[in-house]
Amino acid sequence: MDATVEKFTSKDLVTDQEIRWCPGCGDYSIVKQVQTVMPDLGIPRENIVFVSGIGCSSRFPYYMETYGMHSIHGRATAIASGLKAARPELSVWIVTGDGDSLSIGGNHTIHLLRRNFNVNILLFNNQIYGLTKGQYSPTSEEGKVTKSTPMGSIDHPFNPIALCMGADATFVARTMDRDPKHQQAILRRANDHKGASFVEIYQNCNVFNDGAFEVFTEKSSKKNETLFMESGKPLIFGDNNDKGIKLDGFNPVVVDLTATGASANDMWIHDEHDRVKAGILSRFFDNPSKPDHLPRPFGVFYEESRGCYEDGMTRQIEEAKAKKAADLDALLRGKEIWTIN
Amino acid sequence: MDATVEKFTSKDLVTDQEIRWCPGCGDYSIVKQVQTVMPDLGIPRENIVFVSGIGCSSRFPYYMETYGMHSIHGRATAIASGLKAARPELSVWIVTGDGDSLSIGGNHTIHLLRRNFNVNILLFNNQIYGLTKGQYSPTSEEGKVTKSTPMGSIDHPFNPIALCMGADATFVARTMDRDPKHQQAILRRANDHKGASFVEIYQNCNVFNDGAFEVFTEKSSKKNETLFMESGKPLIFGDNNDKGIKLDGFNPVVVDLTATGASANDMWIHDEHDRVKAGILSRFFDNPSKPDHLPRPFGVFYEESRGCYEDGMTRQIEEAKAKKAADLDALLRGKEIWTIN
Amino acid sequence: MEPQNEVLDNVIIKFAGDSGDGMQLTGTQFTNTAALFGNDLSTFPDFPAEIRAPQGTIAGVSGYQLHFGSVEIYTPGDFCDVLVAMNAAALKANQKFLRKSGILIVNTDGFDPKNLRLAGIAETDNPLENHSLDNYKVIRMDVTKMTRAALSESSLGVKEIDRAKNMFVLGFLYWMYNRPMEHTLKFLTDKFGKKPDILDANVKVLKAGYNFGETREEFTARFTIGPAKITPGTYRNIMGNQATALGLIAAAQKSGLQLFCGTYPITPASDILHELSKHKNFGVKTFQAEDEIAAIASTIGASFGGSLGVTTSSGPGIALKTEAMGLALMLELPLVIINVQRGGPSTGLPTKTEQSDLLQAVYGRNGEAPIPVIAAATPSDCFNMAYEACRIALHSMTPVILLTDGYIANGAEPWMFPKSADLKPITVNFAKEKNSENKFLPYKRDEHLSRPWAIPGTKGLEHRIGGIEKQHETGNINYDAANHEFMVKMREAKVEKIADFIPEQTVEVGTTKGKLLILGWGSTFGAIKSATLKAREEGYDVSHAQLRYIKPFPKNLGELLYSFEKVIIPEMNSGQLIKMIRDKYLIPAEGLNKVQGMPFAAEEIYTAITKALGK
Amino acid sequence: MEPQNEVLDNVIIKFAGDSGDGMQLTGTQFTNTAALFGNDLSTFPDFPAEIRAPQGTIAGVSGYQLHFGSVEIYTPGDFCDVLVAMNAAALKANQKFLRKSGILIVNTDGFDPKNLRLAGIAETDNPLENHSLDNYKVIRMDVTKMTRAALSESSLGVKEIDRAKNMFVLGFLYWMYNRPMEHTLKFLTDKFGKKPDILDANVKVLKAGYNFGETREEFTARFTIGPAKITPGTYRNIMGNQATALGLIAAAQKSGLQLFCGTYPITPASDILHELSKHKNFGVKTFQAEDEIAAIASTIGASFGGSLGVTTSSGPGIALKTEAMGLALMLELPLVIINVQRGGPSTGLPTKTEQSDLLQAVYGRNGEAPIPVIAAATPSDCFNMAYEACRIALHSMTPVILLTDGYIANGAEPWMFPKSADLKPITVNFAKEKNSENKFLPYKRDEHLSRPWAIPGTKGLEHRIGGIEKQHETGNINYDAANHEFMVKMREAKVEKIADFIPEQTVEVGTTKGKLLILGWGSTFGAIKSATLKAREEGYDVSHAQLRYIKPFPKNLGELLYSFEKVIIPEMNSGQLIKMIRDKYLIPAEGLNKVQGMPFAAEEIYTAITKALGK
Ligand SMILES: Cc1ncc(C[n+]2csc(CCOP(=O)(O)OP(=O)(O)O)c2C)c(N)n1
Ligand SMILES: Cc1ncc(C[n+]2csc(CCOP(=O)(O)OP(=O)(O)O)c2C)c(N)n1
Ligand code: SF4
Ligand code: SF4
Ligand SMILES: [Mg+2]
Ligand SMILES: [Mg+2]
Repeated sequence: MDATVEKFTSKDLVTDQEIRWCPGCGDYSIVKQVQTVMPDLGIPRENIVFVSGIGCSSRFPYYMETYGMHSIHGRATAIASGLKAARPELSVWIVTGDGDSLSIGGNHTIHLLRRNFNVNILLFNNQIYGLTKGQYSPTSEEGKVTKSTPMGSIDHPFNPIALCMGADATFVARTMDRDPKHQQAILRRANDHKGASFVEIYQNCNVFNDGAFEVFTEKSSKKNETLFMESGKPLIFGDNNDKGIKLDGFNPVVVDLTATGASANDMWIHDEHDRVKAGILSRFFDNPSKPDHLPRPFGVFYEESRGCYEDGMTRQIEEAKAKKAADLDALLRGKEIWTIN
Repeated sequence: MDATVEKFTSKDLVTDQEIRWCPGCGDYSIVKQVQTVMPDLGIPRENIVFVSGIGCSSRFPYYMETYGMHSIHGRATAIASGLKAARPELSVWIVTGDGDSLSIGGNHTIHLLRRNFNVNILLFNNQIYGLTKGQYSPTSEEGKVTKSTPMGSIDHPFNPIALCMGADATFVARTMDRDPKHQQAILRRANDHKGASFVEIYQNCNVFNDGAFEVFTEKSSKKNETLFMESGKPLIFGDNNDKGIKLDGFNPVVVDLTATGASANDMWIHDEHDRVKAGILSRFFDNPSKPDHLPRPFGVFYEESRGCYEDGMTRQIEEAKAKKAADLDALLRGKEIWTIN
Repeated sequence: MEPQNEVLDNVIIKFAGDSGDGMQLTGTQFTNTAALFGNDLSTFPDFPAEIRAPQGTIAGVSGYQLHFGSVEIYTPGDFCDVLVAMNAAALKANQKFLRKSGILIVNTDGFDPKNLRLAGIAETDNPLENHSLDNYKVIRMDVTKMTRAALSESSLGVKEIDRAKNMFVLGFLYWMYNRPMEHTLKFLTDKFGKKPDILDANVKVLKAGYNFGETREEFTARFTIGPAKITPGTYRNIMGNQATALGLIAAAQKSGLQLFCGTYPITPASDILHELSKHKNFGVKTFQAEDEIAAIASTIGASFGGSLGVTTSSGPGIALKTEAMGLALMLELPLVIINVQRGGPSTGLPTKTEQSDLLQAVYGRNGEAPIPVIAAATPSDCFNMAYEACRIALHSMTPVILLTDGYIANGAEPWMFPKSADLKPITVNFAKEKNSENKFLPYKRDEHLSRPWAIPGTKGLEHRIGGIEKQHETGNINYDAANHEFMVKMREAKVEKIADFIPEQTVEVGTTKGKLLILGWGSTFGAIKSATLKAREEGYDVSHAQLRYIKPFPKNLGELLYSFEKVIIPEMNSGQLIKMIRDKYLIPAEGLNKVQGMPFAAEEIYTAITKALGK
Repeated sequence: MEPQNEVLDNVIIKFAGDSGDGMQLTGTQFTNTAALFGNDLSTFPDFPAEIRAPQGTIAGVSGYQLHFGSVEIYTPGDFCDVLVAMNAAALKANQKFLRKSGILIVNTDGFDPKNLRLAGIAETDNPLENHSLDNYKVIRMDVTKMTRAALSESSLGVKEIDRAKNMFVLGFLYWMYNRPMEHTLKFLTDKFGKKPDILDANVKVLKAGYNFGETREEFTARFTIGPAKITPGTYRNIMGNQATALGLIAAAQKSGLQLFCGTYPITPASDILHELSKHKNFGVKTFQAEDEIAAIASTIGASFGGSLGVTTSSGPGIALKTEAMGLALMLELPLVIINVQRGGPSTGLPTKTEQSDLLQAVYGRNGEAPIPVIAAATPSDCFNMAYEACRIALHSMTPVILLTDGYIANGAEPWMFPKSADLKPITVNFAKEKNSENKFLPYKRDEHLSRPWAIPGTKGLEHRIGGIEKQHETGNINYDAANHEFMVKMREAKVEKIADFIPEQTVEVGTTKGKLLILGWGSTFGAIKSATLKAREEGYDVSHAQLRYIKPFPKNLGELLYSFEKVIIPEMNSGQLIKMIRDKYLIPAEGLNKVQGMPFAAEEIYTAITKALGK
């Protein structure tokens, strides 16, 4: 942390704009955690920019006393790409919804990931279109009854983590609105990662899709339904940390540690740098109502270090400058001239 | 094959339009193979529709004496989705380029795949923008020098197979312009698959990106650089089929069968239905100039059976019809009426 | 003392409360009851921009305005006679719409310190106490208290009990306007039949509200509004977006085509999708695409396949569709594009109304890209114009743009719905055979300059179409200079020819020549009609014509315009139709413009008339 | 016999051959040689639509037209004096452009049975034999044979030898027009220095061509065209797209900003990207985005970050950008949007020119969305107008649309390039400090109604902007009716105010009042100027004004228009500027329209003038 950076507090990040989300909306927790984490990151406040698209979630920038843009539907990722390319020294955060980033904005999202701009994407996944009052989204589960699908949706939903892995993302993580500590930890990790960080945040829309993530967030079920991945640690979950995950070939299986007497250390040890295993974890995606389903993983699925687009751009410009001075008159003159008297 | 379907020959598929590709272009072979395979599929010619976007490849429909649409850049997948939804009985083929389907049209492609319309996507991947005369594409290798990247591109390219796997495609395959037999086999498989079939075809653009796939297509290197996957068979390649692939944990390694005396049957047996293994195979993607690189796989990476979007749509309509007659007057009248005398 | 019973011609009531207060439901119930009674009426809901802005704040205020009467009603009205304010914010936001001496019904409970603070009112400035309401007839009631009292024996929790508050107000208004409660009782039974506690609570509170009026002597006036002398017939109530959806389904049924709607949600157009998706029994296919481009692209695919293709959106979404609209126009496939206009530019004012996408509709594409443009004038007219859009599209093998806007899309009015048998016929003849010596020419035109529609699956008519310039008749790619100019002119001529089978322009109010013509288009209809009727009654020589067909203009429009000394064009934009009129007819038409996200008040137009004609 | 040496004012040569024949190179070489000699000139390449259509076919013909002279030259010319036809298809496609009695140079080898067949000519109809060319002066040469003969000792293969064919023709023309070969010899050395075989072959064939003229007695005429009496100064040759790129770089340098160009390839705009990407030494950042939406979106991001943001495209791509253009306008960020127009609608005629996106530029957005629109008139004017676009964008914090088209984008002309010091200054003052008692108001305006540009990284000026309607000064989201109208008017007023600092409209040819004004815009410049000059010389009372600033119009435009009895507006579309003029000034301007994917011939405009003014 740069000692010369002027300190600021979470309160300094609160704007004079009244928050306009529905009471009880999961978005409140996220703005809170972001405001909590931000002052510790050592980034000058004036270098922080939040860019969003359109959606409930995309109102976010108005609540952050930093630079911000509330843009148009689906384009936050593309706008942020240009901003980062132009100004690599800025800390760029993208706030987007499941519709914004995976429906209309899906293409920009995957292209940003492959290019690996050093920005952070916070995808507020509420599995619904909130702002337009409740149509299903590309992450809504099949069969979902909404305003636009009175007989249930027939779309197979995206698995956002798997999609991002397929797009060669270099940092892929999942957290949830209801777990402030975990959220904060993941936000820090996303910031620390040099490259595009994709963070899916399960967010409850209590008006149009209440309880979508209840089994993962409610005390009564959380421990049995979630798997908190930590690098170098075994994949353990359950009420008393009494269950573990093991691989049987390529098949993950749940091991009852108490019943089998197996040790936690015999379980699958999480390795954030293993793409294949991250792929398998990304497929822990069954509907929790399915019997024998696997727990839903939270934490960092995958991290990889790869050159960032904006650095490549800067490097080429420096090389070009080193080779040839920027002489405007020479440019205007060109190679061949003639004079008329 | 339905005996009542009127037979037609490859020649019947040739239109009166002169082909306008550059002499030597890989596209010629593809149109040829498609025309060769088509008559055997048992589809009435009038039920076949080719939809394309814009690009050299997208001129394809003009050369097929079937129904066809040469649409706009990037939208063939979306147009085909609507056509298939409206007319499930048609055999819909999408012809697209790497720019058309993965740059501007990337989003429609992944959404089509997740929705799993029963259509066939033929992606002519020449790793370049042909029609606009040679800019790099999202599949061009990093560092590529083109008209728009005189100092080399700085984009990390998509791995199309991996991207499609991430988008939950149900059929993913790769073939090449220079191997007519293999191309024909894969085209048949794509047609047979009920669901969205994604076929990447390596296609040489001899004007703007000549030789991009030379190592895979030229006799001298082909055998050592390519891996032809066949379901239930071991992964074997090399000049004399003398090399095999084995998994060391999750790591694929090349085994010299002659040197080690290992049997082909000890090698990795290809299973098209194993998503994890398909994921690993999709990552056989190193630059062939890299030492110790793996061979590039061709054939079917993955196939899965999953309900098709159009079928869900039809089902709901039938259910709705069964429940309630389509009485237009009742609809216009609505629930509550009153009469003014 | 029996309260005095006043007979009125018409009344405007505005229900205003927090978005959680159920004002939309209250308004709709009152509306339906009035409609069933035979009143003419017009309504306009006024949603907050946020889903649920913080309770109690100005941003969270939800309103519903109803204008009903025993006379013909054309607009939801400029100023209301009765304002129901459930809390301080609702009063603050709406007081300016209450006419002098109007009746103000306030829920006193909504003016406690907390509510005042949320509404940004100093406690010392409580309007209930500072005499600022002295010009109104104020009726105070502590709705919360009375609702809870009515349900003192209910097993429901406080939260649920409080949710019935709106029924109290509704009951009271039923009493005040001498209305039966049957309709609402039936509605409640249908809605809460499976939750007897809640049903019971709502019914109790509704009756409590009614009885509150009945028993309290302080209320000295009740009002009667007789049934309207509107055209005899059978009516229903209809909202604009719903009418649009029905128009589309009707056109599909009449033409025997499958209706396909590829769309992407956007305010205020989403309700068309919602409505259509309820009618799968008509074979309607709705496809919620990944974006607006895919929405129109999928629809083009469906049209190519022989469906009646429709795509719906609003301004920003329409912008995204413009490239594909050009394709549809080149393909010469039937396609209906519906723009439910909202406040712009960019995201603009998503929940507010505006007419500012007209020039985008007419000119907003690359190249010479003529597409017919039509517009609906009222909520029920959305049915007619949606039907017309389909008819034109199918008749001339062309995309057609239908413009409506947030005002009529969300507004409602009684509708003398047609019988299906009375709808104009739409005949579609798919090409079945080759149309030239053993060849099929996909761009060979008929007398309307329309090309044949040969759909995949038709043996022997295999052909290819695309977005590149094509040769006359064969449709083959063609770069020839003369052919291009020929085809550009042909496409324009085809659209102009539509003027041959659309109605000529009529005058809505007044005469076909005179001093002043008010020329409107789209949803300004009601305000202009009310204003011109009033002005004519007062002797002003003013007439009113409302354009529904904008590209091409009706054939006689020029003649009509030239028959007036002066033409004023009111628009909810900075002047768009006027540009087309001035360009085409070279007349010095004047604009009357309002760009406030709100419809015109009839009064504003009336003022412009009197100003223009002097006095 | 020494051939006769004729002195000419000007000559138009068209080189036409198969796309593999190197006609573009031949043309460019001749052009540069003429330019270095001091001729005025204008060129126009005419590419086939396909990358490489089948050899020998009409579709595969590639042409390059050059007009050069000792007089001022404004267009590439209507009809050519000399046509070089390398094969039958080239002749068939271009014969109509060769003037009566013109010189036709044919490569007889290109008229063999195969070539005739590919060109769709019956063998019995060989134009070299059927006397259809009797009206021309035909020069026959078997170029292939002579090229091979010249290289009989070369070690190169036949294929490579044949590739030098174009040098033979070039050499011959150098002889015919008394031109030195130095420039081309130097060019060849630079290009093939590393491949001595190929260099040697090209040089040999070039000289062989020259000598062919020199030694063969049958050629009885040589021509001399003296240097032009054009404005003294130092010139270079420049193509339109290149000039656009240089204009942008110059503006970035003069304003001290980083140039950021987010774009997506599309014909005929891609060359701007290609050119810009060569100049990374100027800190230019080019970003080839995934599509046009990302292209403009990334550019908006860069502008927000303080760069000079530019996005380039053509019709279909511009259509895709319209939604984001609305955002840029609401954000009030500087942004330059360049549309190199091509034939429309939809994919249209990608390689052909047209001016049919003007109304899209002016009106093609949702909502009231005013954006300044300017247009370049000639290849070198692209530099000026690109610079102007940047200047306006930065001055008024607004997106600006610059229209050019395929004709001037690919065309070239001599350019008296400016000194950087002579360019109009562009000063950018990023906001550094709060602008209101301890607050930063991002929408507080200066005297130009322009808002402050406070870029991320500036301490204390943190703020949020977006596409929803915003409150005056604070920029906070605001749904208030009066504020919306105020802001709509403010945005319009800001654009109108640009008329204060752009030049007034001048007359290019003629006087400021009179009988007839030809009002052009954009690339019709040369044809109109040539035609009006000619007509005036003949005594017609006609003047010419060329609009470069279209939104807003120059302040004095109305006055100028009213000073003429008649106004004719030539456009390469069906009439677009004319709609704006008639609407705004209510004058019965008449259109002269050509929609053939080709520029006007001066002759066509001249005819319109004489027709309008009688004789
Ligand atoms: C171009 C465009 N299309 C559609 C819309 C309407 N729209 C606004 S937000 C939204 C989706 C919101 O869903 P999501 O992105 O998941 O955000 P949430 O509201 O759930 O946070 C849509 C369809 C728009 N504003 N612009
Ligand atoms: C909206 C739009 N943007 C850009 C273009 C220009 N364009 C045409 S084809 C193409 C890319 C071609 O590349 P690819 O899809 O790989 O096809 P290929 O020509 O290589 O077969 C581009 C950028 C266009 N026609 N329309
Ligand atoms: S609609 Fe849902 S996502 Fe939007 S603010 Fe309300 S609770 Fe949150
Ligand atoms: S440019 Fe390349 S892809 Fe296009 S036709 Fe020519 S060789 Fe084929
Ligand atoms: Mg959402
Ligand atoms: Mg390609």
